[in-house]
Amino acid sequence: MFVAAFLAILLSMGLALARALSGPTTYDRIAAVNMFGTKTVLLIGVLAFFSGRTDLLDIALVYALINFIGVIAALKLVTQGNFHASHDDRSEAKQGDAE
Amino acid sequence: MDFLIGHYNYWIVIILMMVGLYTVISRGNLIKKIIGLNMFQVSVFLLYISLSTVEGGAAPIITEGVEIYSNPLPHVLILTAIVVGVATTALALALVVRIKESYGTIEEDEIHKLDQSL
Amino acid sequence: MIIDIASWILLLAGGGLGIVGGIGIHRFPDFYSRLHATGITDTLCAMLILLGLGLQAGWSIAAFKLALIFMFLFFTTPTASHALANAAAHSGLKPKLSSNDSDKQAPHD
Amino acid sequence: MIDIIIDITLLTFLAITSVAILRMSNLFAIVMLFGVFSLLSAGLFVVMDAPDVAFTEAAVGAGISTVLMLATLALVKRQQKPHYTEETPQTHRPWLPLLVVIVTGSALVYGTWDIPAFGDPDAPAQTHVARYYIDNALQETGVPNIVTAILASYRGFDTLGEVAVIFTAAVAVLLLIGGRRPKSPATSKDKESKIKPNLILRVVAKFLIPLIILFALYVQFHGDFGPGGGFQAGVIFSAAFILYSLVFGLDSAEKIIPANWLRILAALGLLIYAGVGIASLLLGENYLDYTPLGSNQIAGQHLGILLVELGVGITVAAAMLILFFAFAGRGRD
Repeated sequence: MFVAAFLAILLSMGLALARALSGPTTYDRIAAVNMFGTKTVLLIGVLAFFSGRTDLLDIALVYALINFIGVIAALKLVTQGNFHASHDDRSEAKQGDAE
Repeated sequence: MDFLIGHYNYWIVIILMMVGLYTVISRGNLIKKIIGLNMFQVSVFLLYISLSTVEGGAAPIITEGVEIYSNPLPHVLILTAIVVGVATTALALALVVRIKESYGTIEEDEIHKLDQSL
Repeated sequence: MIIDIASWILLLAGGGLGIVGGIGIHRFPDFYSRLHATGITDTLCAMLILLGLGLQAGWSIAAFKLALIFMFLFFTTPTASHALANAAAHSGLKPKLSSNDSDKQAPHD
Repeated sequence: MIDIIIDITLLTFLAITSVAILRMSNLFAIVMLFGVFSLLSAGLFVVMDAPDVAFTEAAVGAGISTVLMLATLALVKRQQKPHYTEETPQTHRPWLPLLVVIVTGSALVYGTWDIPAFGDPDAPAQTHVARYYIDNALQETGVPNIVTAILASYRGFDTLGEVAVIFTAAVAVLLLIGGRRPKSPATSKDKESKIKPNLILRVVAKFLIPLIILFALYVQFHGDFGPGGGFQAGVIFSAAFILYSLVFGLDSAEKIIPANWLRILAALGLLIYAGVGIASLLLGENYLDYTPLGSNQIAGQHLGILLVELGVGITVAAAMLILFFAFAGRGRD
């Protein structure tokens, strides 16, 4: 039964990867990468129970956290154009992005 | 078939290594070069970990009733290498930032042109 | 035994939803509908699979960790989707409303 | 059988991703795909029974290095048109590099014919020093996680060197791009409150950050018994502050951890590590031999490993934060 879960997760990982590769907009890529990360978390979770080593859940936990940070960082770059958040830069970056 | 499965890891590692190398030597963008270096690095990590795997083995944390463990030594080497890798990558990225600030570009050929025009 | 069957059903349902979400993100025509496909199925898929695993774990430290992962995903996945949609809307990316709209509105790429 | 399938599928994804990275010219997409690349390789490390490595790669590859690369993109694209949208067309001739790569690759593939198959228990790599570690690590150090035992005790000297490298890299990055501190904190604070930050993001971040820090402490001190240790904990700890800085702005993050504290902490961790070595020297043993630190060998080793891991954790956390703040704060004036 784990096998079915593995295959399903791998399949959806593949589909998300395809979107991340082709995604016409930046946001598509970020969404696909986020989904890919969630699927990795699940894959590791299922793997932990499949192999009976529940230590591996720690790794899934780290993934769940770090993936979020990566997405937020990517969003911050796309929307604000910098990592130190000051208002002028934000509007300037937006104009730049709109080109 | 057994040979294929038994060596698939190494072949993919070689593909990754070569893609990384090709990125480094054929692309002019400095950030892309750094990413190529990183891919090369990850392929080496994968090679080490592939070598450390033992069939039917468990993660090298001693537990009751487990006899076969995978080889812990490559894990140690790669674990530290990953963190050192990110530190050195950061150094390379910092250099790119400085290059951008002094040359105004991060394309290798444009930097060469600017150097020659001095 | 019943718990086993229940956990299998949950795992299968989660896996099925994962595939549905994957097909959604692959096939839908524009960013917002794709986000709709992933944002919703992803959360439920993760919840079902983690619940299924939780039933296997019983009351143990593993179940606690699963609950933590569950909680993180439960908060972070919708937050990330929301932030993404928000950012996309603010940057001027328009949803594709009719079929003859092309993808040219994309501000990036 | 299923783990072989997962292994092969993930490896194939990895190869596809790498080729896509090579062919793509949008730098932002490349960095996002590189995040996927790290996720995939970390998944592979889990499949190949290396949880500690997967832990590190997960935290570092998908988190810190993606964030650092994005920060670099933000700096590099300034002034001109956004640089991450376009790359100038290729002017190099691709044939010579391609030839070099194909020849090297074929030579390497030829070499794999002599490598023992994946997972072969009789491979030379498994039969020499690894056996010793697996058989004796628990008796000699009292630490069930063999990776931690080797990292902090058997190969303590090596790890000291690695920590010194991380410290040095942080110092070098500071020298290169660390300058240009903010000049008027008051005005920047006003500006910051004007931005309408995403409310949901703020609330979720406020809720997550303490949990991340708690989890980092768990990873730090549970590293003897399960996957984890100083390197991983340090990275996770810094990730918490990076999240804070991303959501609430760099200035508020620097108010919590001032930059000069970070510098002191980075040095302190390395000093703790080296100090443990000197303590064991003074107690009449070799450098970094922890046995005399406790009443018996196990206790001494345990204390030594704990202290050394603590030093590693402090230095790594501080160094990663120094790196992030240097990149994020660059160009702010």
